[in-house]
Amino acid sequence: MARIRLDGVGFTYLGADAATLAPLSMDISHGEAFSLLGASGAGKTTLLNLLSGILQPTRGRIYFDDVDVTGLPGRARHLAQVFQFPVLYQSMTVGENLAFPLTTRGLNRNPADIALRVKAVAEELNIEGILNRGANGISLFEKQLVAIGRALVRPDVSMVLLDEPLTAVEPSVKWRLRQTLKQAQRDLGVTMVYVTHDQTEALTFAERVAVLADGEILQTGSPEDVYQNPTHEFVGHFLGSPGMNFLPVAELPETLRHRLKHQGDPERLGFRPESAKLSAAGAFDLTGVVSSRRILGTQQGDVISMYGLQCGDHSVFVRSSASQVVGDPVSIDLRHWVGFRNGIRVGRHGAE
Amino acid sequence: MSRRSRISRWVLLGYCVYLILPLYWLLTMALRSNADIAGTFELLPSSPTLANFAEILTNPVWYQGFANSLSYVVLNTLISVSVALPAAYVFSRYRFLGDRQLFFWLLTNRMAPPAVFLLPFFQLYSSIGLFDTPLAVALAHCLFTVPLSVWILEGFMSGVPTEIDDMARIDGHSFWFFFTRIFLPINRSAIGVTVFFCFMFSWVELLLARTLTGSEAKPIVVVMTRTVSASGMDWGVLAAAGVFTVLPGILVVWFVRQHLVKGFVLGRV
Amino acid sequence: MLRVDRVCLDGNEATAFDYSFAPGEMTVVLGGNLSGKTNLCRLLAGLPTRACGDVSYKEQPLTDLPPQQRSVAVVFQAFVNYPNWTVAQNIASPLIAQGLSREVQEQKIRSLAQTLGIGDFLDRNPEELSGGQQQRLAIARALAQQADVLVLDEPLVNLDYKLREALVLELKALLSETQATVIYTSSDPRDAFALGDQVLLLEKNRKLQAGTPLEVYQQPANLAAAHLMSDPGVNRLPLIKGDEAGDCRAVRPEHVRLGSEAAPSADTELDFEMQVDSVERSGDETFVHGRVNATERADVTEHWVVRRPGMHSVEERQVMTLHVRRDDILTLVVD
Amino acid sequence: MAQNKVNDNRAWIGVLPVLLIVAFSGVIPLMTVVNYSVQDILDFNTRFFVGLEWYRETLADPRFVDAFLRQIGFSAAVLLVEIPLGIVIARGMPSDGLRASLLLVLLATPLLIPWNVVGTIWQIYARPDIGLLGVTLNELGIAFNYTSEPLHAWMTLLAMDIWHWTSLVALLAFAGLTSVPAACYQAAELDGASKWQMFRYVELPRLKGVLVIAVLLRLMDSFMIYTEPFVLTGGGPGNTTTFLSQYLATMAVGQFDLGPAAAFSVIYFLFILLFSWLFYTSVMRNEDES
Repeated sequence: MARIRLDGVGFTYLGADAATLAPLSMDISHGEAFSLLGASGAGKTTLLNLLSGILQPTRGRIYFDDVDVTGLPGRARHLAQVFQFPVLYQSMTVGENLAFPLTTRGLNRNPADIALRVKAVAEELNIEGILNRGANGISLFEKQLVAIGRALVRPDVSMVLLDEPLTAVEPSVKWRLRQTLKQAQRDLGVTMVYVTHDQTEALTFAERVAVLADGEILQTGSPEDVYQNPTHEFVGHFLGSPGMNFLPVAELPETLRHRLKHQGDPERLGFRPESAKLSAAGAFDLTGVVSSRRILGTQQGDVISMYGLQCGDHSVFVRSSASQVVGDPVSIDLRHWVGFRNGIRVGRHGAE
Repeated sequence: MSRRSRISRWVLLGYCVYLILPLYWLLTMALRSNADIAGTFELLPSSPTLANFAEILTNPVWYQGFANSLSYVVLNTLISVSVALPAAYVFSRYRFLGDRQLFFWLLTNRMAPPAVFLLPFFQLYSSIGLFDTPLAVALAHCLFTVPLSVWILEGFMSGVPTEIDDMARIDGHSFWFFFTRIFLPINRSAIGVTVFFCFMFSWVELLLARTLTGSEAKPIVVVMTRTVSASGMDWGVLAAAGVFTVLPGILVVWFVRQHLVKGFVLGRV
Repeated sequence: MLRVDRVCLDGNEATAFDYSFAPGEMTVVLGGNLSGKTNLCRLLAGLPTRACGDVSYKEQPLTDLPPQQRSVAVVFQAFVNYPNWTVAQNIASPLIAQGLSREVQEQKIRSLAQTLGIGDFLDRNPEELSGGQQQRLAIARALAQQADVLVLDEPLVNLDYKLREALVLELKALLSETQATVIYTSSDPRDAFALGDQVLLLEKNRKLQAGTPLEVYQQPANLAAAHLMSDPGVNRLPLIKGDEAGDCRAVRPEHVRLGSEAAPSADTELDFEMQVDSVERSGDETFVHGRVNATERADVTEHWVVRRPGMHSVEERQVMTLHVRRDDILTLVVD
Repeated sequence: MAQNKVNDNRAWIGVLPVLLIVAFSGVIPLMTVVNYSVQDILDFNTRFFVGLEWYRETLADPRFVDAFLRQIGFSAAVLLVEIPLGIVIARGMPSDGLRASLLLVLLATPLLIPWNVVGTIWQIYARPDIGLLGVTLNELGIAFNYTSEPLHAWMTLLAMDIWHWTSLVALLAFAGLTSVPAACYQAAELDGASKWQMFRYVELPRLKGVLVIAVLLRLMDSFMIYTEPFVLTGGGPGNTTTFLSQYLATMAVGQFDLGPAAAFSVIYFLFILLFSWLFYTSVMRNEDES
């Protein structure tokens, strides 16, 4: 399993004026579960193709365990990839599909080794029951498991790239495939890069998440860090449903503004719907008026709602078990917030 | 796309040369007078003349032949496509009693050897007084081009989601408005490919065209075979006529080239 | 008032049901795959479908009318637009069918395109637009028809995660202004809460239950109805003395509290032991998957999912205590 | 054809025009042929029912059997060369750009040349006295003359058919290859598959459907070939290159004995029916599979 290092790697399509991928440096350590999160069009696929060798970077170098692989084609980088839709050799059985990567590259392994290896991977992904079924006659869920198996069967695989692998799987069983994949990654200690636009998949799978937007990596950090302490307003907005609220400091009440002066003197304040406490008008200095109410369900017997509030001419969302009606004046106490100045984090307060 | 291995690239190049040589030779023959051809063997025509081409364009036997050929090809294509459109729409949208059997029966007609129909066509068309007219040849060719058109159009049409038909109904459009203003324009590339395949069959066919025409509607293909059997073959003129018959094909192919490949697969020819 | 009588969504009498859609309000039809949602939409619109039954609007029967003569507009799950027409022509399509004058059409197209944020794409054709914009176009066309009934068949399911969230809010504002009776089908209970004045639960072409989102959430008629209103579905509890055989007891994933959370177990709560299998985190919520063994028989284990707001770091492969409030436990009929 | 389609027998209205045209130009003539094949027709109003006599006679006719065997030999040779050659050519074809369009036009051109003109082109090209091929071969010391040597006639016929129809196979195979998703190539590449394995396991399974169509099309079209041999060799030298269609044409139009010609036509048609049934079931099965 390799350590992946990107040194100022950038890419611009021929004739395109803006860079598809701005030069970036990134480190994925040996055997790490890493995920790449970004909306469609953020440049995820370009970065994926640079790692897999389909595209050559227009700037910067790529190192696998300190070996410069920038010029090498995919096949020479000993990596494997799992695609959005299961890619199998239709004319082979499941077992043959799993064994195939071991029979190529002139590695004349003896059949016993191959069978052993295939059995081990099949057990890890609990698909040993369908080994001699035709690759065409199994469910979509099983097909993707076989594709993952094929990526893991080679002992010398440097890294496994996963390109939104759950797209074709029905929603109800997605969590089971995620669990199997995470288990296999931990047991086999394979370096894995999981590319997706879905935050649940990114935050669940990875020890470290890189958030990508407009061809730039805005932040790389642990799931808690990236969610609780976003370094960019975009990261705060992109993660969470609904995303982080933002209020300009200038419109906040004097008392709050004074305190913020020496907490990084932010220009805008970001806080999550669940990090604000809603109560009757006057209780706290930040005030607003209820503009919408959406019930989420009940918690400990009380009805939980997502309130839309109008603070000046800005709208924010606050999650609360209070029962208010549209038009009620309310006040908000911020238990946890992050301060931003032109989009970059300058301060934060309160630990969740 | 496919890994274009070296060998296949060389074979492709070789085949292109193999394709071009006879056509090149046809052209050189067309540029040389008959006496010149009989005289010396030349790789490159030393004294090329356009006499043969002029002969084709002036001699009524020749250009009348072309006119006749084009008339029945156009007639056939019009009939085939206009008849095949409703049928293909119905095959792609509805399941009805005997639809698969009908589709198979149509296919067998496409595959029927023309020679089998020489005899009956000859009698059929003379009995209804259509012998020696372009319509006779056009209708005879319909036996082969209509099934082909239905097959290709159905292939393309089943690629258009049925929700579009539903949407038009919900918007309040009549079937006719939907069919002419929405459905046909969406399938215009399919119609283009179908015209190519109809043209391809009707323009090249000789047997039926010869049997069903006398002197009046004699197509170019027949005119060419007639001169072959005459004494003292005039190779130059024949080659020039040959060049003229190749040109329409190239034109048609150029117009439908993007959709051609798609047509082959969907058309399943 | 839009009514359906003796409707059988898969064509067989056994599943027939009646339902009247609250006029001028939005009804969310909630059901999983193959529950008959799409067949219901096609029946209301008059499109060919296996479903049968009588449809009437303000006591006028629509059953035998073709779609052209019903004032019903539809937005399909796939983004269906006429590829050979421009965005403007697509929106104008129902107006053309209604024979409105050019000026009226122009004016309506512009205002609808503006409200749906596709104002500056009017002369493009649909394929050039993004998925979200193509669906906005389909919605604009449906609104242009100004029909009495507006049907949206899982319109956002093919969209990107963040886009779906934004469009649900937009749709809520947009659809609350129209007087039309709106029917919105979905398989996600969040849509029921976000959009539904009323909720109709469907499963295998049968009507399970109907009512306001909160009613159906708090008093599910049976196990299937309970499952539909939670994503992931409810956790089953082992039976205790005094329950009839047919009953079953269950608790919603969001009503189970993790032992690791501050408050100790109160006497109003029951405790359970869970063997944690895996933990899923989406940032604002954490899902803990595991196996809970029934107190009576040690060998019978139920697969449970615990859904907690916020980020919780839970170690996998550990045993964890869970607390459930007695009044959160649902006693359900299993039919 | 497999789609969420609606059951509605009123759909027959759409199919009626096709039915009329094809029935008029197909069924009626076919019925007359079958009718003639079971009668002995002296003149228009004196005819006797002779049952299957003409069939027995045709099947026993040595010239029919010879023509039939020649036809099988020709079709087999055509398939053996054109199918593999077509695939190799398809694998060499670029997928887009101007070069691809020009190549497409060049490859499609022979398919659009009237069949007799193909015969004429090869006649001019292969004649020992004025043909480029003929003269070159003779220069090389081979006494090449397709008008007198049966073997040379056969070789030229085969060369002509390859020239005329291989691009159909190539275009079909090319269409099949374009349906292979890029991800399949990438996956095989990363698995370290060799060139042969790449063809065998990635391309061939997807080509299967299209190749069945190519094989059956070439088989049927070569089985009913008439014009090109008629123009090039006229069935000669002697009748070494007289194929089924030509034999039938001479019988039907030339000697005007209707009965045997009709019987011959029906036998010929039954063969084609068999091949097209194979074609139809394979395409439908292939479609339901995908």
